Amino acid sequence: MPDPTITLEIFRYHPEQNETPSFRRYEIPYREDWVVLDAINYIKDHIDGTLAYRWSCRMGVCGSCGMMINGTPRLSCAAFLREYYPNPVRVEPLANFPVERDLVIALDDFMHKLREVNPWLIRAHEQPLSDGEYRQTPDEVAAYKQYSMCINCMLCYAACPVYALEPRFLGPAAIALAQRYNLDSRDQGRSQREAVLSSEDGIWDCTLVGECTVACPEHVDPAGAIQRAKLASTIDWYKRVLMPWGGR
Amino acid sequence: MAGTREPFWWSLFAAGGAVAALLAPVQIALTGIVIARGWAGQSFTYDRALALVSHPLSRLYLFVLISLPLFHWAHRFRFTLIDLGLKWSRALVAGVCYGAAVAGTILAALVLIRF
Amino acid sequence: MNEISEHDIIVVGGGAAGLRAAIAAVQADPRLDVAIVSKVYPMRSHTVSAEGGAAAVIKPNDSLDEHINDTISGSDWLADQDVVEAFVREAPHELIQLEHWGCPWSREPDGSIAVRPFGGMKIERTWFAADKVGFHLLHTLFQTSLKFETIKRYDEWYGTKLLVENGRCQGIVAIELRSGQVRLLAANAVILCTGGAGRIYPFTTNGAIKTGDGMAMAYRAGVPLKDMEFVQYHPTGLPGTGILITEAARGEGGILVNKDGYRYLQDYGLGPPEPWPRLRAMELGPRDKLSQAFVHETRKGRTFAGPYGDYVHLDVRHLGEEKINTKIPFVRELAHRYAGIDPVHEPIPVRPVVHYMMGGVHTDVSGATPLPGLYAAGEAACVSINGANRLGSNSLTECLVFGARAGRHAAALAAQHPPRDRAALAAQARDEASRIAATFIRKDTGAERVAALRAEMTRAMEEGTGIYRDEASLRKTCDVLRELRDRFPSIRLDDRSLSFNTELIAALELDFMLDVAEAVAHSALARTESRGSHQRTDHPRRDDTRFLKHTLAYRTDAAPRIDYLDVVITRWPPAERVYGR
Amino acid sequence: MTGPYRRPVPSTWWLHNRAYFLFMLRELTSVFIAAYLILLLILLYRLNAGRGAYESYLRFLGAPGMVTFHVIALAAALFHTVTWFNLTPKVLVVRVGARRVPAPIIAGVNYAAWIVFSALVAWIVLRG
Repeated sequence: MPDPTITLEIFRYHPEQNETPSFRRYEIPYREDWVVLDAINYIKDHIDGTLAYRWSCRMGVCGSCGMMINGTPRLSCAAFLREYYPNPVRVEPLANFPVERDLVIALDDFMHKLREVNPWLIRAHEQPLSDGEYRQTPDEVAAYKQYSMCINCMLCYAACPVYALEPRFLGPAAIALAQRYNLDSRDQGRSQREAVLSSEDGIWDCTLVGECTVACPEHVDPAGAIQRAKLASTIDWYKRVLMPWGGR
Repeated sequence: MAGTREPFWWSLFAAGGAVAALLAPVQIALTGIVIARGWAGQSFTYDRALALVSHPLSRLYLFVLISLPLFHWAHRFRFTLIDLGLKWSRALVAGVCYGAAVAGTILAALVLIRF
Repeated sequence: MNEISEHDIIVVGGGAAGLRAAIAAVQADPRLDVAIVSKVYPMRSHTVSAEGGAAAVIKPNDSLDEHINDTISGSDWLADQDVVEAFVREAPHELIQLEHWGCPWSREPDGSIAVRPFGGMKIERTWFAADKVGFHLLHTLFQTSLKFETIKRYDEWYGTKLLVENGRCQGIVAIELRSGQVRLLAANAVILCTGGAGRIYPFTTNGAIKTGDGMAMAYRAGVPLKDMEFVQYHPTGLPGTGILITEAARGEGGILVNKDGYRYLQDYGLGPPEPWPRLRAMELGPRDKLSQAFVHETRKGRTFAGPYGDYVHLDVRHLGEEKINTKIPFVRELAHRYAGIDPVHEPIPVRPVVHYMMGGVHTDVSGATPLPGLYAAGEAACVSINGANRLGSNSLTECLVFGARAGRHAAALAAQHPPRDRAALAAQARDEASRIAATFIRKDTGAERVAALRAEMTRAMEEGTGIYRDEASLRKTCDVLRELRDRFPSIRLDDRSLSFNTELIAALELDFMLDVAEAVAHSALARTESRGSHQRTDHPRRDDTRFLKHTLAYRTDAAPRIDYLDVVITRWPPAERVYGR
Repeated sequence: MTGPYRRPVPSTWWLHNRAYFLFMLRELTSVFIAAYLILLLILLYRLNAGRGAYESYLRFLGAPGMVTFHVIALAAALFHTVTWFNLTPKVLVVRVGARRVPAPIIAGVNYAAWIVFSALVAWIVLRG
């Protein structure tokens, strides 16, 4: 019996050579313990050195290797061929991003938005290091820990139709990260982040499709983060309107 | 600035969604199916209905039931139109949708106040 | 070469050491303009994969001397003791700094920092954030770095060459991946924070990006690589993938058993076995000893045989689901996804795997290399605190302490710098651009493939420079590496385009790795003793009279030239490494 | 050199993926609920206008087309109820110490309230 094989249909686009993308089929050996990334590495090493894609840790934490696999945003290092075999696997760059080349997407937009939300601890008064750590109980850590797990893999943006339609939308990961700091008991910068979160392309654009949360490999639940941000913003808004003298 | 009013619309949307989720099924089943098909017997004759609706608490209930879910509709419909590609005037889309909900709310108030 | 980008300091590499260096530099002197040049977006750097923790003295039952002691004996007395002292002293400060920047360290019920035990340490002092410590540390640093507007980033720019002019390092040449253009980046000081080179081996916990670029660039610029023969095998990697199962699994109480269910470490001077982990004993012995014990166990036929080589069992079942979920959730996730087992109910198959290079670019305690203007920090550097064997959880702290030091010293140097000779730098950069074009892009001859040469290199490294080495195996590896070096110019790329040419980058990485691999093999060949992670079966004893020294490998056109440098011994004279008792 | 390639988003994007389609259905339930509320408002108006107006409107509501509409609207409303309750835990995060109250419990409280309210409304309206 011949060794089993599997077919990968891979999105190809080269800015120097193509106006539009095309798909190229590769037939490669099938191994039960291979992930899609292994298959792509096999193609790169043995069949076609021109295929461009990003990868590094191949253990689901560096966030480099996100791709659309049969239409679903996945980390290619965590998507096993056996989930698809014997059917062909269709591999495309993450949806909703401009394609640099082949499976490589342009990240500039996210990198800009990441900075926009002031993703660092903001304090009114810095305690000197010699005074030791800021105290934070395990309960207080648990309050934001989930939102700190984002690996910036961009699967949530690829899953988000709001971002597809309105690229200015701040998007799931950036908002979740803002919430991560907002909910951190050591942080005092919520009002600074509010301006960005509540801006025209901030949290209010989200229609809670919820697919970001489904796509997230780290269980961050960006959809939940955005809804919580909306609720918090709304409570603030009513406080301001109904009690303008209340200050903050 | 429109952005700053979003929390207001969202709060009405959220309240309307909750009211609709809790009450719309039973209301539709009652007035749209049970009563309309005449399965309710004598419980919803003109006299009984008038008596029931005239109670101030009933009217308050009906006002909330009609108004808030209209804002819920307005909010969702506004974004659905944008999702379907109506991007040319986001402000206008919002104005028409919320405007309709405001109009519905005023009509409801006018009708209910006269009982 | 139409444009020169000029900065005061260029940091090459955006992992923990690079980000810490950049922040330290701009904090030391806010007028400075600092650039981070990284071949990947900083949050993809391999720091992200570190799992178990970062060591620093914070608890009242601990002391600086204990941490120094553990580090020096762990190093098999090859660490410079003045450097270790500086490291241990500054470590708590750096980890508290990370805490102040938002790192979600795990806590005690009273809100103070929690610590866990780690291998080779007498007192528990490993700070942790569950078992994704490197990830949290990296993202905290990266996000904090965004706050500083004077830090400019060149994301996905691949450094190919250091520019040395008038005896000073004055910048780098780098390829912008997006456009494929070769660019000149000039600076008064360059800090190499490019990480290790685990990818010279076939079976490694290291990500694809760990190709020793910075080590090789410094080596080519005449800077020696120090102690390269010391390559750390982590005792617990998943067979096949080499995915790391953190030492924290043992720190929390996991045990290692052979196929008979026997805790074999007691046979190798690490016992006696006790039901619960004892510090500096059994499963909490140092990584070199544990990896070596595995090899002996295999020779006795007491390990399991699997499709990806022999393995033993790491058993954490007795910790219970609750503890596994709170302390080592990532271990559970990885074992489930990549080994198909749930550690709550089944033991995890593990085997030793290449994990860390103790060696690196030779620097002093400030991170300065012998080349003025050039600094190095993190795994790319050898300062040296790790000696012949690094203790688990010292490396993340090392990135912070020496990243910060290198950043501060580079800032001081960059602030008072004579004018640069732009024309000379531009000429060098043009030459580099032509070299890359001529060797890879505008060449249609040759039949060697990058992947094939790389596979031969990694196989030779595994066969000759594994956990146990001898002269014959090392000589053979040196010969293979030389042959590969000769064949390298015959590489022919499928991809001759510019934009995002990852095959070109892979070829350049291989070029660098061959240099690093040669330094490892020749350093190992020359050291005819056994110490820490360097175990020569033909020279099984430690030899302090001849080899209480650092190896320095200098690049030549032929084999590397090997030289030695005395180890700095202050208060801790060499002694026997004792574990288990 | 053509630069980065931008893939077009067709206006039928929501038909290409089951999750997006269900999302669109969820959003459109609000149209049915709103339409029903308008019919209800008219019912109240006719009730206010007098017996004749009211009874003729009831006959109008009893027509097969209107009943069909209400059956569809009921299905839409139920879909809205289910999706709304299941999403509530995303907005309302209740913590007891380090633990978050599990989503099924928060959703479950909603369903319990829904049963109570529905029964109460039905009882008030139909008890006569």
